[in-house]
Amino acid sequence: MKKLYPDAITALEGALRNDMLIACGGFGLCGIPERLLDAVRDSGVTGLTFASNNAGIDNEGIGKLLRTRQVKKMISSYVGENKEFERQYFSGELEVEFCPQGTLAERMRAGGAGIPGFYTKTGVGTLVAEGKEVKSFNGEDYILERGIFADLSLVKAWRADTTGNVVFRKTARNFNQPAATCGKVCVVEVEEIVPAGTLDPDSIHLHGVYVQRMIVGAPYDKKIEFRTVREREAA
Amino acid sequence: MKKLYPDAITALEGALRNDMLIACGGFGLCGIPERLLDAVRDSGVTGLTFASNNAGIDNEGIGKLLRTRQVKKMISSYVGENKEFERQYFSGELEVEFCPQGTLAERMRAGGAGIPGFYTKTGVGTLVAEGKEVKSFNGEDYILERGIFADLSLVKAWRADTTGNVVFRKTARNFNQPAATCGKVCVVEVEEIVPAGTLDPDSIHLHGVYVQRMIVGAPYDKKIEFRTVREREAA
Amino acid sequence: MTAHDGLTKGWTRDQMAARAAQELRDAYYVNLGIGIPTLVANHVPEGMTVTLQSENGMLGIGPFPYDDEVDPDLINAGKQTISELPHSAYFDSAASFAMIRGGHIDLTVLGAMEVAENGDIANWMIPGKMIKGMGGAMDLVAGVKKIIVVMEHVSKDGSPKFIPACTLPFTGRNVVDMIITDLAVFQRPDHASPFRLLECAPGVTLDEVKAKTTAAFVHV
Amino acid sequence: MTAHDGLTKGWTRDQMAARAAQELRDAYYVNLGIGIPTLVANHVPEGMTVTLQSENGMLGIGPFPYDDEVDPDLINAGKQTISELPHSAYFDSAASFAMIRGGHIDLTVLGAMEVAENGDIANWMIPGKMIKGMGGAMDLVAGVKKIIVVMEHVSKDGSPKFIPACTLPFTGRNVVDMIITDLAVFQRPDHASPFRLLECAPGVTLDEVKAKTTAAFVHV
Repeated sequence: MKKLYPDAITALEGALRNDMLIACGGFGLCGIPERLLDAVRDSGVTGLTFASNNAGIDNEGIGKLLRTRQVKKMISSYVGENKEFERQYFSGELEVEFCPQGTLAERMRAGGAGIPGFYTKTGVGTLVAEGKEVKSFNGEDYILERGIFADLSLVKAWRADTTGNVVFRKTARNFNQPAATCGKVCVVEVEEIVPAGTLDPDSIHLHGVYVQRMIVGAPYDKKIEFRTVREREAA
Repeated sequence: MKKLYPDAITALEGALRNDMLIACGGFGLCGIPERLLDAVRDSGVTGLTFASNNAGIDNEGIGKLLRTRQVKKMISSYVGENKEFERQYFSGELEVEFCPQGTLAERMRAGGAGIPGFYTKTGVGTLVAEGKEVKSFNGEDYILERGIFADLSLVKAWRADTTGNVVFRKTARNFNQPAATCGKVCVVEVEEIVPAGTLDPDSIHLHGVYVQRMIVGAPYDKKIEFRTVREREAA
Repeated sequence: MTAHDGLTKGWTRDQMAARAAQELRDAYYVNLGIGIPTLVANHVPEGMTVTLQSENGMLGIGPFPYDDEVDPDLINAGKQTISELPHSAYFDSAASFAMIRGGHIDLTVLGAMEVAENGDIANWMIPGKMIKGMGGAMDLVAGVKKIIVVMEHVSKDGSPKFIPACTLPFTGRNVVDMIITDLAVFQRPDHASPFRLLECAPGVTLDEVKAKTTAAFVHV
Repeated sequence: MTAHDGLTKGWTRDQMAARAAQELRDAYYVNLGIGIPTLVANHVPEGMTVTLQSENGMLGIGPFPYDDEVDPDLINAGKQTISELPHSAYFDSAASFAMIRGGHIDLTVLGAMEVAENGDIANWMIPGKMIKGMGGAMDLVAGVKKIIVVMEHVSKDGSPKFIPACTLPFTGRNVVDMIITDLAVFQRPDHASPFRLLECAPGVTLDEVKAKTTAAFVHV
């Protein structure tokens, strides 16, 4: 059982093809699989659909793949702060399926859990409900949302053991956990690989059963979208 | 914000009433909320429905409440190893809704997550599917299962901080996490309370938002259903 | 110096946030939207424990970090760097919205473009303009127990924002419980009742509120 | 001494488990049922890494513990005490069945009362007798990628168990991929194909298998 690959390009070998659906972790620029997205860009595959909360910003994250016109469609909850996205969206080059953030996370989790559909109150009576089945439970309306079954999951994590047990760090966990579970193949980039037995068995966020391939992507130059600080009080 | 109560009876004050639905953690005798179940028994409430994977064994766990005839109905996946259960079941005193183990866990999780219904392949074409809606997704049949919305959750955990962040230990986690999320009120008994800041913030299994009341139930005399061991090789 | 010096009337942004903070209760779990709602965190009454949820996966949001403590892995839903508190804890996005959708968050404070007299809210999309997406707003208004909208009473062109029916695409239908503007506070006890004018900001009269509101509301 | 000494024929329970173990592949995640299936763990081929899942919330099941290591918080789905391995990890029941239902477990080995020629399986209930419940069996047969049934070829009264159609209540419909009995092995490449007799146990003839099987199956 060898899950560790030497680099992102090798780890994605045989896992990429045109017009595929990729589930991608990250919230804004926090916890995005940078190395893997770079390798997807370098592979030249096109017509991609991304299920990802955001679309990156100009030239960061999925934004890099927008610039190279490799993305056909985004399934996202928030796509602001991205000029190239805006241009392609208005010119009709890029399709967008807006999905409420919690519904998107649950759709990924559902896909990973073998649940093709679930009912939610989120979006009832809004544009999001258009074309979706409505069902009443205890007198209240809910809409049917579909599980996302992706061809590939791209995930950024903090540490993993050699068997693929993974832990995330702080709010960089976000969509990485549910995205990891819903792909036929899940590739994870981590900051550090540790021997089996190092991580606390009660504290694994993503279990080895979900992880087919891993790379160490360090060192990371983690970008910050909005750096907000407070002043230290004078002593 | 005071979540810690001096004992189980106090912690359940105002939370018990006849004919209520209780979601209860535990798998077999592993990770069952012993102190809270004792207090429910002592309270004398009757007509209870329990959503719980098992029904305890004779005079252990929910088995204690069967003996006192406080239970009207079990929603469970496995109820073996319990003579009194068998007697009440055959005499028609006790109603049982058999629910596949994974469906039961997911129904609790769904209830906690505000999802009134989800589709699963589990049980399609079996007795479990009787009376349930069937829907086809990509040419395959799935049945509609309902979220469990309980009046009360009874949970056994290992440690909690004073704000209600909870961790479980090994396989004693089982149904305790999903059961905790689906009750209007969740009461947790733990082996130890620690100050806020003690537990690793990346490794909380059940977050304070779900926990309304806690007690320390230690010391525990944890029972084992089947003690299986191996011989140590001679040196 | 106060804002009610006779020259200005109504509430400032910070005063609106302070008014919203009066709705907090001890042990509440609260999600605050971007903008004025974020300011509510500065007005948590003394001695009250309120835990802030960030939908990107955190309970127990701390203040902005000191410059040397900034951590790119630690941001709020507005993508701003934040800090940790002793009881803070992290989780994934599916778990986060399980809390929200499941009704475990007591209160959310959100901005809005429009609120209708029946409690509908529109705050995510202006047709013809760039659509950024609803983020977590639709989940929040569908799942949180109490929904407070904090917004200017009228838009920049002076047109009312509390109106008979939303003209913009909905974020949620019949979900708003309370509206706090720079001029007044409206509340309703349940989703079958009309909004009632609860109070006017200092220096603001009922007539002025009526003049700037096209929504029907009850008042004494 | 072997079991094929001319006095006995067919496979022992342990040999059936060993035969099932031949279906393991490196890096497989596997769930083993109670009884004979549990014995499969003793026959994992040398040099192969197979991770055992226990549906009560564990990946990486270790052997029974030494007497002084028994831990009431560490049991398998059969409620037996077990031990931990270096890569073991725990999770809750909802997460456990998300793995199972979601198709992330490669293989499960289960016992059965009956298997039908179309892949239906019955293994949880005999009407009129005490019903203990299906536990996780329905979830396993619905979700795991490959389903192997290990069972005696005939029941105690000599009646076939691999039959045209199940007479007992179903655990799953059209789900079984392979059947290993004490007499023979049957397999099918997909759920639209009939079962094919793959091999007979030593000393067992095709005629004997035919005589003890009422299900239709393909053979050379």
